[in-house]
Amino acid sequence: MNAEPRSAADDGQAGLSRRGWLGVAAAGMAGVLLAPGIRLMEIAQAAPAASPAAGASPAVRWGMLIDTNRCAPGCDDCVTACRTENGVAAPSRRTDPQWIRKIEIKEVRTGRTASAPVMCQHCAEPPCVDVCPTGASFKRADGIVLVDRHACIGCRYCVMACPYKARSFVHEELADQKPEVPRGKGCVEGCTLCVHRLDRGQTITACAEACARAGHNAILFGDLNDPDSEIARRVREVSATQLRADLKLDTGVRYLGL
Amino acid sequence: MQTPASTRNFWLLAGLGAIVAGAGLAAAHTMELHGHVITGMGNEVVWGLPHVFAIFMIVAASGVLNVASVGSVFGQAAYKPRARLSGLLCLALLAGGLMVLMLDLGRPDRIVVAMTHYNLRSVFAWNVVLYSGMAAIVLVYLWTLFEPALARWTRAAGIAALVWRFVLTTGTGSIFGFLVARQAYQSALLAPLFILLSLAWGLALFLLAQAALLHGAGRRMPDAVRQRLARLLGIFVAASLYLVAVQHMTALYEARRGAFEAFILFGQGGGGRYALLFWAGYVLAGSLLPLLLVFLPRLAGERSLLAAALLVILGAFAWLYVFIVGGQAFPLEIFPGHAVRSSFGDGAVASYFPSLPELLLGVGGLGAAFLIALVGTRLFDMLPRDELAAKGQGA
Amino acid sequence: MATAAFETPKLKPYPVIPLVAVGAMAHSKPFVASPAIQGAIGFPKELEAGWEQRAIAKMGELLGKYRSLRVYMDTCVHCGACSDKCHYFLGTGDPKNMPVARQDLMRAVYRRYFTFAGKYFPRLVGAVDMTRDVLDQWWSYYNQCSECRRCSVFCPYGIDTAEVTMAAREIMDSVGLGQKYANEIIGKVHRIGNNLGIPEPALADTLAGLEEDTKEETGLDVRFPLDEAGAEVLLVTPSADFFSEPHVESLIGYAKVFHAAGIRWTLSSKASEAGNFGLFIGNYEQMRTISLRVKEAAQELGVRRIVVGECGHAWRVAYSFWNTLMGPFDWLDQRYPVPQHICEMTYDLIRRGALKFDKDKNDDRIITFHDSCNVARGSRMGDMPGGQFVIPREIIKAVANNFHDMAPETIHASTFCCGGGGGLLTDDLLELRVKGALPRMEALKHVVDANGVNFMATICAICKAQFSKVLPYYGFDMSMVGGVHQLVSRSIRLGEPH
Amino acid sequence: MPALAVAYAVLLYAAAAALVVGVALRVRLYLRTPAPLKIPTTPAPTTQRGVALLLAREVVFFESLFRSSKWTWIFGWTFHAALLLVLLRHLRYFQQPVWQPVVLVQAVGAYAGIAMVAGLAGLWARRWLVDRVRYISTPSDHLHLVLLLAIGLSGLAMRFVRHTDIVALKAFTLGLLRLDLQPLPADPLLLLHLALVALLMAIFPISKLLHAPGLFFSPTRNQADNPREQRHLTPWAAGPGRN
Amino acid sequence: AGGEVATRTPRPVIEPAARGGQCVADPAFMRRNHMDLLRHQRDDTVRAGVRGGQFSLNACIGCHASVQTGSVAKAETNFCVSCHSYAAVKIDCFECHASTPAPGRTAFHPLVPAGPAAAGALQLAAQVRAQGRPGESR
Ligand code: HEC
Ligand code: HEC
Ligand code: HEC
Ligand code: HEM
Ligand code: HEM
Ligand code: SF4
Ligand code: SF4
Ligand code: SF4
Ligand code: SF4
Ligand code: SF4
Ligand code: SF4
Repeated sequence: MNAEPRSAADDGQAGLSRRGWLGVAAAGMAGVLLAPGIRLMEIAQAAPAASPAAGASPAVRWGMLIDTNRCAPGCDDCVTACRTENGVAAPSRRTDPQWIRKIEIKEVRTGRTASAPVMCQHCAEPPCVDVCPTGASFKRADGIVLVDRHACIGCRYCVMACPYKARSFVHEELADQKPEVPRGKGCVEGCTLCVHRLDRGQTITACAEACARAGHNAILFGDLNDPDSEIARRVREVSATQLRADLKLDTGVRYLGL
Repeated sequence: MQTPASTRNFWLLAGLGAIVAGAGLAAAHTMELHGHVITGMGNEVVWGLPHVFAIFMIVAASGVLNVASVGSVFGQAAYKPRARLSGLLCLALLAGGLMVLMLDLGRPDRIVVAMTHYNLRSVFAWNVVLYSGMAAIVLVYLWTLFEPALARWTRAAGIAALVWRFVLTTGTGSIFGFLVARQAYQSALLAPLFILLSLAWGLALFLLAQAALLHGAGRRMPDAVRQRLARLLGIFVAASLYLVAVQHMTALYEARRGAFEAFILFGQGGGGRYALLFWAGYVLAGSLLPLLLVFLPRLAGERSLLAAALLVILGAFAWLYVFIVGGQAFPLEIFPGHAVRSSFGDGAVASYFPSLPELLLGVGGLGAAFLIALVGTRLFDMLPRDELAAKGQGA
Repeated sequence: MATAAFETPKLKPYPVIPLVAVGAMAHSKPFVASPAIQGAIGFPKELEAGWEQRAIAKMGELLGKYRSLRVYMDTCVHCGACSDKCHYFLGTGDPKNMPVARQDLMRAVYRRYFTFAGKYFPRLVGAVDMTRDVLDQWWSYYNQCSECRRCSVFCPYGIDTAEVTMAAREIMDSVGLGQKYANEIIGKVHRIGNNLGIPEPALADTLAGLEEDTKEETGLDVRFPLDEAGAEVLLVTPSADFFSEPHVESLIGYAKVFHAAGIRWTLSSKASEAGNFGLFIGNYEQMRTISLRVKEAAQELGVRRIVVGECGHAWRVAYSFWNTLMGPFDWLDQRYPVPQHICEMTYDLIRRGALKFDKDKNDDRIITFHDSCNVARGSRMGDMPGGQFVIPREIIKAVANNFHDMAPETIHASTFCCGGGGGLLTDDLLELRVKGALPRMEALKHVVDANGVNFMATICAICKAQFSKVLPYYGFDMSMVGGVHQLVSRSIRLGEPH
Repeated sequence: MPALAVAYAVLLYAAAAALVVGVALRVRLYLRTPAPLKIPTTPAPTTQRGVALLLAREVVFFESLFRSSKWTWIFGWTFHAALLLVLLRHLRYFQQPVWQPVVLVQAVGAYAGIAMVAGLAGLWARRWLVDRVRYISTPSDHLHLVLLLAIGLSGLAMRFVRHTDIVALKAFTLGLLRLDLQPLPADPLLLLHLALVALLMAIFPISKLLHAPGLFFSPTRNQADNPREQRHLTPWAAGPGRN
Repeated sequence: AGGEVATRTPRPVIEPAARGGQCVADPAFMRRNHMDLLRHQRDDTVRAGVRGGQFSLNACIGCHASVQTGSVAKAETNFCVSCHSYAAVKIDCFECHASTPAPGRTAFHPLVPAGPAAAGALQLAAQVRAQGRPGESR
């Protein structure tokens, strides 16, 4: 009953380099807790070699370009799609989380109106990450800013720090989460750029997909780092703006026509 | 000597403190059980009444230690006999404040995560280091006060505490100062302002605690000492009022922040209650009235000093409420020059009504601090002994 | 040997726990009682072959008779909490004067003969055989304990080294090794009625002299009655009060209080001694017999109350043990505590307004109060715990204007022994007495310097005698010490109608 | 049934018997030994209720120790409080279903283990560092601390480094209680832990660990200060007819 | 606690994995170390985006979900709970994580197609793992 498969643990160290992400935070934990299991685990991870997602790549920077000229007033397909994808219920209360919201704006001077979805801007210099005491807010190698909800203590400092109101706090117990998108009470959450899709090898977010399906094509998703990608090309060609550009956060979500 | 009467009073007060602190714990438990829906906080005002209490206690903790510093570092004889009490109050307030902060977390069960995972870039994480460091330094400081063999280290420990205290209050101020996104906060003046406020609040609390303690022992503060402390309180209150004024003036000059200042100071665009609280609560009741009580010779006396101290503390709560809640209620400006509308409250002033659990939690923190201070004074010799000190110097 | 030259310790500005100085006091031993002294009180006359077995047998007997000894032998965890609490350790640095080490002298033997671990793994638990060498150490160090019980206050289990010391002295007496000073005194009590050996005529003479002196001072007939049948109160007081300075000043004080309150009282020539050295040598029978004299005297004189004078261990025996040893007291007036301390009586009178004082008569004195250990930790006054601390101080405050307590960690239950209690008040142990007084002297020095204190009041005959002797060693004036009723005596208003 | 399980079952039964019988005999001895005189260390409570309160304070807060030595108190109290939590946490191996309080204590239990070891380490350091305590320490004093440290460290190692099969272990311990022998996981740390625990139980009644019951029988602490109000009499010391 | 075998000595009923086959590691090892494995996998996934590792929680659920409740944590007898209530271990995983496998799609492997074929594919995968992958030297 106690024959542990230690022999298997002795070969294969393939996974080691992937642990590069282990930051200050994880290092503390890793030391004591993982000792016996680690090597075995490396093999385990190495095993399904065919996996398309060998982890987030620093070569990539995911981003979105939102064309307010194309975004239809009154349409909120992207918002609905996000909810469906991530199992977020439609907000019925002031306290309910909203990962993405539709904003109607009117220029005070000219009276010109426009509308656009606003979600986490996946800043390259994210204030939410800077302020997070436990390091639960973090930026992945591929530029996606996430909350590690196993480490989030629910202090809401990141909510204070985010200039875009992109973060919500889960104020009550949830049920029927989607297996892909665990969420729960007491933690802060926000748009994940549909990270589960990306890691699975898909290259479009639910919101962008829905917008395209509706024929608006207002949301263009892609790799900002890849000079050949459409998003990179368009960001180069048209002068896309960043929200609150004065803060110099180098957002991953850009806007056209503001 | 512990007489049956003092023992009875001790247990009565301890019971009271325990009930209040217990109510706070119960409130926190309910909050954890139901989630933060049962509080007034939401996704706009994410820090509410608990933070007002917590930050008050933490800032005052740093200020209350001033009395000890003046005695140990600057060698002022009148303050030396008060150093122990001042250290104890500092620890108690720190503990009370941290209790409230911790229990308000969305996941208080993950306290171990908070203690083992540090993001060194986070001001909040620095503060965790600052608070624990503060507690450690004050403990060492108290130790040198109680152990005659260590008396020669008192000054060194006192200086360390003094320096640490300034850093700590700067850190607390910076929690807000670093919030670049918010018009209410981003300001270099916050750090010095918090330091001045801490001196005033801390001294006010110290005066009240000392009065209670001496009253319990049937003694009085010598008049000379009282007059000095009164003057000091006045100076601190006046100086912080001045810096608050400067902070708002500079903000008024900045075009971007004009709207916010109009909101918070003059109640424009729905900021009415914050403006009222600011002027009536902080400026009038929390600053001008205490100044009168302290400086008008006609009013001089123990009672008016204590009344002034009490008012300063009320003013502190008013100011913090305006600062913390008012600052968040004002909408974020994501699209400058645009009128904005959305399902998520964009462009609208956020509403916030504190709920009972929040209030209980905050008061519970005060209760815990009270309990710690009470038990501390019972277990250790904390009473300021002016006669002994005075005689000791003469001899 | 006993009076060999030694160095008086230096007074330090604050208490410092000395480093362990092994064997520093190994030479300190009291004189051994002569066979005559031993025989007179029924102990074996001297050490004889086979004493080891007899000692162990006695230890076994005591273990069965005293739960304290039994439990204390097992319970100590060697935590060391008591290690810096004994004044003899603080004054000498000899580690065997740490209470735990003192107990261990007996515990080592106990383990060897009475426990499984000690029988089979003696080295592991530090168990030793009962040998001459061990006995010598007992002799030395069980005569360096004043049975003050300070250690028991601080021990987490309340282990009272005094109980162990008493048992050890009892065992030593039972094999013929007795202490001259204590055992000689016990003999005198049985023979003459008091510790000093003052015969009845001398006593009567002294009291008559005192009446004259007092008349001279006050112009009033303050009485010092002896053996007056039908008196309401029998006062039992240490015999030192009849002869020694400053003790006698307190005796005058008692007389004035009785006079002012109009209480008929008497002394007894049969029980002209409150002290009971049976306590010090841990011998139950001696303690009981000595106590019973008081009962007999009281019943013969037909008094209705018994009041005990200023004496520490006498009050402990009276308060804590008399009821067991010679009770029940149904033949005495139940409206008063039985027995009653003179301070309780005076305090009660003060509270009832029966006494008046001119407080300023004591204005030349800045007073502090030394809690005597047997009163502080072995008894009580009044009806609430801690009354023994409150009542004497309240009396002082009622009769004088200047009072300052010594540092809190050196008074009340934590009070330091004067250094001469427990049957050690003998000149063959002078070095020990001087060094053992160090902690009290340091505390005194502090209030002398800070508050100008010039008088230390106390309510124990041994304390008074010890301090008179030891104060000069530390550069203080010997007349700084005195009784509480000495202060009462100074300021009480007499001759007013009541 | 595997020899290992049998051996450990025998060991644990024997140790438990030694503990229970040994302590019971000692307590009986204490109970039967009279306390002839009233010797509470005053000031002491004057009523039996007060005494109960005093003892409770001694047991819960180590009040006397607090008064005498702050360092020893910090380490000693930490150790004992943590030990209590650890033992409470261990109750889960002995009951099914598990009491709710025991479930609640699980979360702190592991940290209590760390605190317990830290407290023991402090106590041991004191035995080396403070000259007075070094002087009074016997080998057995050191060994007690080492034994408890070893138990604590082997437990912590199981918790944090090399896990054991807790479900199987629980079946084993429940089996012991029900005289229904179950297999025992053969993890070296667990076997060490259990062997040391057995040793601890066996030496309890013949060592200074008797301080735990001893406190309750200490006359200076468990007597009320009322000799004047109530005549205190015990068999041999009582009046005439004494032996 | 209802989830135990009613013999003289209570033991937990551990529901066998509905899909059969073998666990991702030796059960004796899993019994002792699954928490560390999960914790490590969790950090890999969340922080580094490594998915499809062997010790994915979703994979556990996929195999161990009860046939009756479809969950690993709904009833006392369900897999995770059966042990944890016996050992008095509280886990909060299922406050956030669904305790049931994703409908129509297993989370086990992204390439596993949705639908009834999933089960078969899982079996296959398990076998492959058990026997070692062809071409890999062991
Ligand atoms: C391919 C399906 C499969 C997957 C995926 C799987 N298991 Fe298992 N697991 C099994 C089977 C089948 C058994 C029963 C083997 C046995 O009892 O010999 C088992 C046994 C176990 C046991 C031991 C139960 C006992 O009987 O004591 C544990 C614990 C366990 N699994 C945990 C996990 C965890 C945690 C994961 C996720 C990392 C996981 N399993 C993933 C199929 C799976
Ligand atoms: C407050 C919410 C929350 C709690 C509680 C929580 N998780 Fe997670 N967990 C998440 C989120 C969010 C992810 C990220 C999912 C993603 O990125 O696809 C995640 C991912 C994971 C993953 C990687 C995804 C997978 O299926 O393998 C594992 C493993 C995991 N969690 C294990 C646990 C364990 C074990 C516990 C309990 C001790 C736990 N989690 C508790 C929110 C939570
Ligand atoms: C064979 C019984 C068994 C099964 C089945 C089992 N566990 Fe556990 N698990 C345990 C035990 C026992 C512990 C506690 C170990 C300890 O206390 O040191 C534990 C601990 C844990 C922990 C760590 C908890 C903590 O607070 O440290 C996690 C997370 C966990 N299990 C997750 C799971 C999940 C998820 C499943 C279901 C897929 C599962 N376990 C199934 C026996 C089991
Ligand atoms: C009623 C329960 C108990 C009480 C009140 C109690 C109290 C104390 C106290 C006051 C001390 C002295 C201070 C110290 O050194 O820590 C002590 C020491 C000690 N206790 Fe306990 N205890 C209890 C139960 C136990 C138990 C159950 C154990 C072991 C299983 C234990 C083990 C120890 C040890 C080993 C020491 C000695 C520490 C040293 O060597 O310094 N105690 N105890
Ligand atoms: C028969 C009795 C005992 C059994 C079966 C037992 C078993 C165990 C087990 C299995 C663990 C590992 C816990 C985990 O991995 O979560 C453990 C831990 C531990 N044990 Fe024991 N133990 C026993 C008695 C004791 C005793 C008497 C002590 C203390 C004197 C003790 C002290 C510890 C400590 C400190 C830990 C680590 C902290 C913790 O997990 O709580 N154990 N024990
Ligand atoms: S789906 Fe497209 S068009 Fe519709 S709101 Fe979203 S971005 Fe605009
Ligand atoms: S938009 Fe807000 S939440 Fe998102 S990365 Fe930027 S600061 Fe963080
Ligand atoms: S709420 Fe969570 S993610 Fe946000 S700052 Fe606090 S710990 Fe970090
Ligand atoms: S990227 Fe995904 S998570 Fe983010 S808003 Fe769009 S659908 Fe929602
Ligand atoms: S009773 Fe007094 S003299 Fe004796 S050991 Fe204890 S403290 Fe020292
Ligand atoms: S304090 Fe008590 S238990 Fe500790 S060493 Fe001294 S006598 Fe022993």
